[in-house]
Amino acid sequence: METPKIGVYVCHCGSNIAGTVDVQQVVEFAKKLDSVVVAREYKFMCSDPGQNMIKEDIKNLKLNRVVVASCSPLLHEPTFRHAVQEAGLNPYLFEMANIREQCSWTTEDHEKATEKAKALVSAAVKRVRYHQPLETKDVPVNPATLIVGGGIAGIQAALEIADAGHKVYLVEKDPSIGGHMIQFDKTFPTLDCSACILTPKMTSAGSHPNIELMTYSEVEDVSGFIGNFKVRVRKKARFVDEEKCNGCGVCMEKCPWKAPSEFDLGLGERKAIYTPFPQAVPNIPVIDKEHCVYFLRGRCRACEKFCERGAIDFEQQDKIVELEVGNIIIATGYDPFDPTPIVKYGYNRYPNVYTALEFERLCNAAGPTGGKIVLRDGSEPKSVAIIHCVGSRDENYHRYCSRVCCMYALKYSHLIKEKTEADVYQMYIDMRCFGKGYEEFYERLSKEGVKFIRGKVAEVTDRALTDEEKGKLIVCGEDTLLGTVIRVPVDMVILCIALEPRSDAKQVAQLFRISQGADGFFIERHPKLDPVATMTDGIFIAGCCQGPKDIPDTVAQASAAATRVLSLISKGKVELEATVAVIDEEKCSGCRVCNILCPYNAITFIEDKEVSRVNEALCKGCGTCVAACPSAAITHKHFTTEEIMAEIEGVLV
Amino acid sequence: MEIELLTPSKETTDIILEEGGDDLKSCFQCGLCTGVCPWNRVTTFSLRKLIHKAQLGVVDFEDDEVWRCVACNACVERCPRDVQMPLLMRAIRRVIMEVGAGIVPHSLRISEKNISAVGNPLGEPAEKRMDWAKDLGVKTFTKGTEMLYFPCCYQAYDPPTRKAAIATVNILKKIKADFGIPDNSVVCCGESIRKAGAESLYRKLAETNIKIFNDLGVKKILVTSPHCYHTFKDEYPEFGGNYEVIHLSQYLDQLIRGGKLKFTKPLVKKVTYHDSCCLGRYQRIYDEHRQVLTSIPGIEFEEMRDNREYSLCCGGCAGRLWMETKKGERFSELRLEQVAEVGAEILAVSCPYCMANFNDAVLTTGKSETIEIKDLSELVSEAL
Amino acid sequence: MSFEPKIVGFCCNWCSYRGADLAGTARMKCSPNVRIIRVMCSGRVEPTFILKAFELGADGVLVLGCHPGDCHYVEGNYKAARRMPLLKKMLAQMGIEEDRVRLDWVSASEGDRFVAIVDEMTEKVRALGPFKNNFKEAKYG
Amino acid sequence: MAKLKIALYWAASCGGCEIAQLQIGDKLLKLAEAADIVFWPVAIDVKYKDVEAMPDKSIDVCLFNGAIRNSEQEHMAKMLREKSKVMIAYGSCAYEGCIPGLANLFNRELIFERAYVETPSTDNKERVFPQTKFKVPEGELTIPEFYDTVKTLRQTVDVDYIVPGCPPEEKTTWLALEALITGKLPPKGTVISHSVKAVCDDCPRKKDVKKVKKFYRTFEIIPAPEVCLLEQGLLCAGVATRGGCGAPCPQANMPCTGCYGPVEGVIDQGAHFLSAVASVIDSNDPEEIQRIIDDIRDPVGTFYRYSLPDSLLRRARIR
Repeated sequence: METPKIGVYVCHCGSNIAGTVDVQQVVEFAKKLDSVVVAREYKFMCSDPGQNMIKEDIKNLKLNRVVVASCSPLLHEPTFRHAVQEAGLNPYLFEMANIREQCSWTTEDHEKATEKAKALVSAAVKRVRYHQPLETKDVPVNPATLIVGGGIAGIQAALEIADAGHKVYLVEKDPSIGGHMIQFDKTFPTLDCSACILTPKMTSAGSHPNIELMTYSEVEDVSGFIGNFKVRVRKKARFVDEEKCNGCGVCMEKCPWKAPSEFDLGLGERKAIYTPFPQAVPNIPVIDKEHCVYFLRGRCRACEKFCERGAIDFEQQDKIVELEVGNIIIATGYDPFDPTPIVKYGYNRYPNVYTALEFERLCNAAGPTGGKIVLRDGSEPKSVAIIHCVGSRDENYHRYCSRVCCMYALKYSHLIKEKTEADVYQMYIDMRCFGKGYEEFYERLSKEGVKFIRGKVAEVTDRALTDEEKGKLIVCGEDTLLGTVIRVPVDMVILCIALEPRSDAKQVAQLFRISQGADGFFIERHPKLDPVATMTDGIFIAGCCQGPKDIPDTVAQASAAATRVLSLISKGKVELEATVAVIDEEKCSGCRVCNILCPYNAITFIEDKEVSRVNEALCKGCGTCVAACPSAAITHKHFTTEEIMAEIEGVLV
Repeated sequence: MEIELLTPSKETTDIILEEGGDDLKSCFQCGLCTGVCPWNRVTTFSLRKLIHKAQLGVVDFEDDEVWRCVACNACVERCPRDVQMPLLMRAIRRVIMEVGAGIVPHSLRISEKNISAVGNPLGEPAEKRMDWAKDLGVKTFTKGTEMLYFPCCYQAYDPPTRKAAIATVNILKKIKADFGIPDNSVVCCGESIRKAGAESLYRKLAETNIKIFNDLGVKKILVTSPHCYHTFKDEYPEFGGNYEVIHLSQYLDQLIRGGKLKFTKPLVKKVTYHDSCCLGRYQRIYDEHRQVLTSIPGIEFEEMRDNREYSLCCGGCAGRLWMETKKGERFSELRLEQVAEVGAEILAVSCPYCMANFNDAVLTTGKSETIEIKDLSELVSEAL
Repeated sequence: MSFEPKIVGFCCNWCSYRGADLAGTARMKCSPNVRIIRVMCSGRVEPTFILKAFELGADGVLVLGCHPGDCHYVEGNYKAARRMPLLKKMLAQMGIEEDRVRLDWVSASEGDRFVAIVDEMTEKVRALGPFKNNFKEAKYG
Repeated sequence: MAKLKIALYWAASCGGCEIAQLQIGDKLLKLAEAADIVFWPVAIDVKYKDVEAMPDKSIDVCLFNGAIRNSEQEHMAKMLREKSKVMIAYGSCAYEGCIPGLANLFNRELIFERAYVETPSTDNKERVFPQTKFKVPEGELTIPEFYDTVKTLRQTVDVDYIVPGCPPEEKTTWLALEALITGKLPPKGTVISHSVKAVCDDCPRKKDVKKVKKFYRTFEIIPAPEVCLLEQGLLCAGVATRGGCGAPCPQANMPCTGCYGPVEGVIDQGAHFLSAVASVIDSNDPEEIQRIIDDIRDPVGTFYRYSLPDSLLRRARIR
């Protein structure tokens, strides 16, 4: 190690530090510390003259280590690193002592504050001796992108990237892309038809030369790191040859076997060979083994007989496809909350209690009732209650607000008013109409004569107290604006169910090494400043998998994710963290204690050498493995054991 | 505790809607109206809750609270959803007055009967309506007269209020205006009784007056009551009465600016002005009075705490003038405190209801020695 | 003068260090006895560091990480949560009082919590008195 | 070439090191060829005064085994250091304190109480304890002073090399002797062993990722023969112990107990072993973690079986 020549700079920060800490004393103290060549004070070290002071000293006094005692490193470490670098020193040969936030600002006693400042300076000086120059590394970025989830988020992101001229693999677990949005009838607040605005995008995605659609497929394994992921995808057997099928639909027509339609949430039926809906992309059916009589009893094959192209293939097997991509966008969406556990709301008990998604299908002209809003008995409801926050804003189910319910509930009132004579009651806790045009929509709906009752519904019951209530569903609760218990007899109840994380969100999180919040949604890198990236570089999230959101927000986030990917593709390389862990293979005994500790799968065991190795591209530099290594064979760059030990010694002066 | 159970009634809501309460649909229950309502300076009255009950059709028509609203429009001024509360209240009251639900306060019922029977709420004989002008040498309006001066019922019958009508005539004569007054066949303009819910009576009144005016070929009407002003200008056209309506304050302002009115006697007094709701928030006529008052030599003019669009109602609109208001709950008394606050000797008004209310209030609050209530017309007339 | 304990504090870069910074930014006052060493994650804190601190004369050691479930590195704090109880069990056998070592969680927004923990820890350690290395003060030999 | 002069001494130890030294078998002949033993209390009759009489640095090598637990041992360590050119801490006791070092969980008072009063076979109602000086008619008798704290040789005198093990394996002993005989000495301070890596490197068992739900004591399970013992819940110290021994214990189905001391560069063997063990606990639930830890009955004895006096804390605080 070269002889350390350390410069120490103590900042007054106006009176922020100097008002409490005796800066002069700290400087005198620093001068006496081992290897300190110069110690100075200045009013504002972060100012240009302050930085120049450091630069001059580096040049004139040949300093090779620098310590600045000022504010939190989270604030100005980059500033001073940059200054040091400009003077020709490696930026990592710098250390900061936080004598403002963690000293002058929290301490009243001047003497104690000064003592603490000295201790922190001494720690920084002792530590910086051990600092090593570090270099960041570049790795190339594979320009192909994997997008998981073929809802509006996935489609949007795929189109943006594909339009920019880059390859996209769009993986969707269902037989068609479209996601939840294609199930919706109208979209708020503009009331345009959901399918009308989405199908053109679906078609573009389906026919785009740069998009490889992989429907009825699921990601099974992900390895590698930003710029260089390897992904294994299972293409489930459709029993229909995608190359041969021309989507004529004869097979579906001729299939004699029916099953409840998943797309219509069981309100309608589909065939055993089916596409989930007529505008499916790709327009290639799948055979549902659970309901196909050939698979169940070995007889039928009607579809095969009628298929002129010979596209039916009962022998088809799942296929494993290996992909190599540089970036991944996860857009796996949400699950609708099942309100059955809220027994008091009567879902699955009273036939005319519907979930919001069911109502979407009920409203839709292509839905099971041809768009007629009717009760189970086919009659038109005379009154409808829409219950908000079912499973949302409720400690018993989900604490968060699902964000879209108020608006779709308003939309429903409009649709009901448009299509029936029914009275509509909105039973809400708060009306949250924050988006562009949303408040206006709310006002418009108010004017349409929708009745708003503020209060969380306690119960939906069929137990009538008066003749008027007989044969009705009575929605009971407090009208908090009146301070009175209210009973509203209605014919139909719609439950505005929460949007919740996909049931397999945990597996997806593990697969892609991203994290879930307490609510189960995937966590973004920063809730405000980085809402698209995840803690795993090269993996982005968009849409409801990150948290409940509406279509415009989803599209915006998807475009943002696409842009982030495109910027990485266009840069062509990624810079890796310098403060990573490295394993000394000369010391590693191959015990494999560290292997499972890495949340990023950055540690691999090299079988033939019987040692573990850190993939620097994957390592985020947390140091957990370092602390666990019983052989001290792992070094955490910039947070080495020596450095921290020196710091401990320093703070204990 | 017994829990009150309510069930929304579509029918009741529909009636209120039919009666013109359409605005209630827009209300999103923010409660701002309750916050600004002058009633809450003197008691508790949740206008917001009343609207919500109307939304759900669970209004208690027998409760006094449906009669509270004075239609001062203070809430409308600030309502984020632009709900016209007075229209809503009017609709609710119509359901009571016209459909027969609930109870009409006795005093209101009397005024209604008076108007219906003799054409004025005071119950004075119709044939004496124009007695106030007997000795003034004013001509009765005939075809071809330029302008009809229409004094309000109070200005016709109530002696202290009548002074305004007399002063007005003096001014008009001074400038040699071509004007006439109606004969005894005219009736109350109906503005307040309409707001109190008596829609059919109002229509009868309007039709009567319109027929007379139209027969006489009236084109321009000068009024000294903001209520007449409001209904002639904004409501009569619906029934075929289309006139140029001008309030005395506007008229005077025009005269002064046109140099047609010259003051000769200085009036060394400290004066403040009370904006009536009907002229202020309803018509946004604020500056004219102030210009007239400040152009009178000697007057030291001072604004009260609540002025212009934030003016505090005297408590007399929408039929409240006829109903009993408990002492301690009268806005006029609060308003006088504001007058005292600025140390004004004269409270200028330009509305007969305000005049009547404040004349009462100076007596009940013992301020008759220190505060004088004068109509704008009186002050101008004195200074000529 | 009363005994002023020296406490070494390890804070993770993402939550607790920011919580400590926030305490300062909000000008909350707290005991100056805890001197903070920044690590990237509470999972980086080796038991050796804690022992070393005692060897060098610390009277207490405080380790602060992100709240469970909130770790910036997914679950580094859980690793700390596994090591600390075992270390404490060992330290108990070595006659070291439980209150001299503490693992706790402070989020970036919990400046007040940071102050409360630091103050409480300082007072507890103050009550215990100085930690002396018994090797040096052994009576015989 | 002149023959090497070798001294061998035992301090607080069990005698196992002497056996280990003899166990080099036929290599003893080679040793005899190359060296003369000038002092070896266990085998040859040389008195302390004879050693005292030797000129300083007249002994080429001293192989010192045993920890320093009393004044006599300290005295001898210092004297031998003066007389010897090369001082070797031979075996775990001299190196890190070893089993005698676990006495650092107590002090003299507690140990005497236990040894001379509490033990079931002792009848000492009068509470008679050893005294360093005792007058008898014949004069004053002295015995060495028993210390509160066991120290390692390095904590007592300057040590040139270390031969680890409890006792050192034959091949390790020979590695050191061969270096001495041939004069090819490593840098001062070297721990002489065939490996700088941990025992796992020597251990033939199959290693996989580690997730442990329950820890066992050796008598509680019969471990699968080919799988890493730690993965099976046995507290095998191999991960944290210097190799070179050839991993005989794991190969005999017994977990390593750590006698070769820390891996090169490790400051505190016990702390590293502890951290590794805690890290592989397969739970994030505080209560479950505590339950799993409850199975580790004696953390100090487990993690510091051989190294307590050489650890960062060195000894327990006695309250």
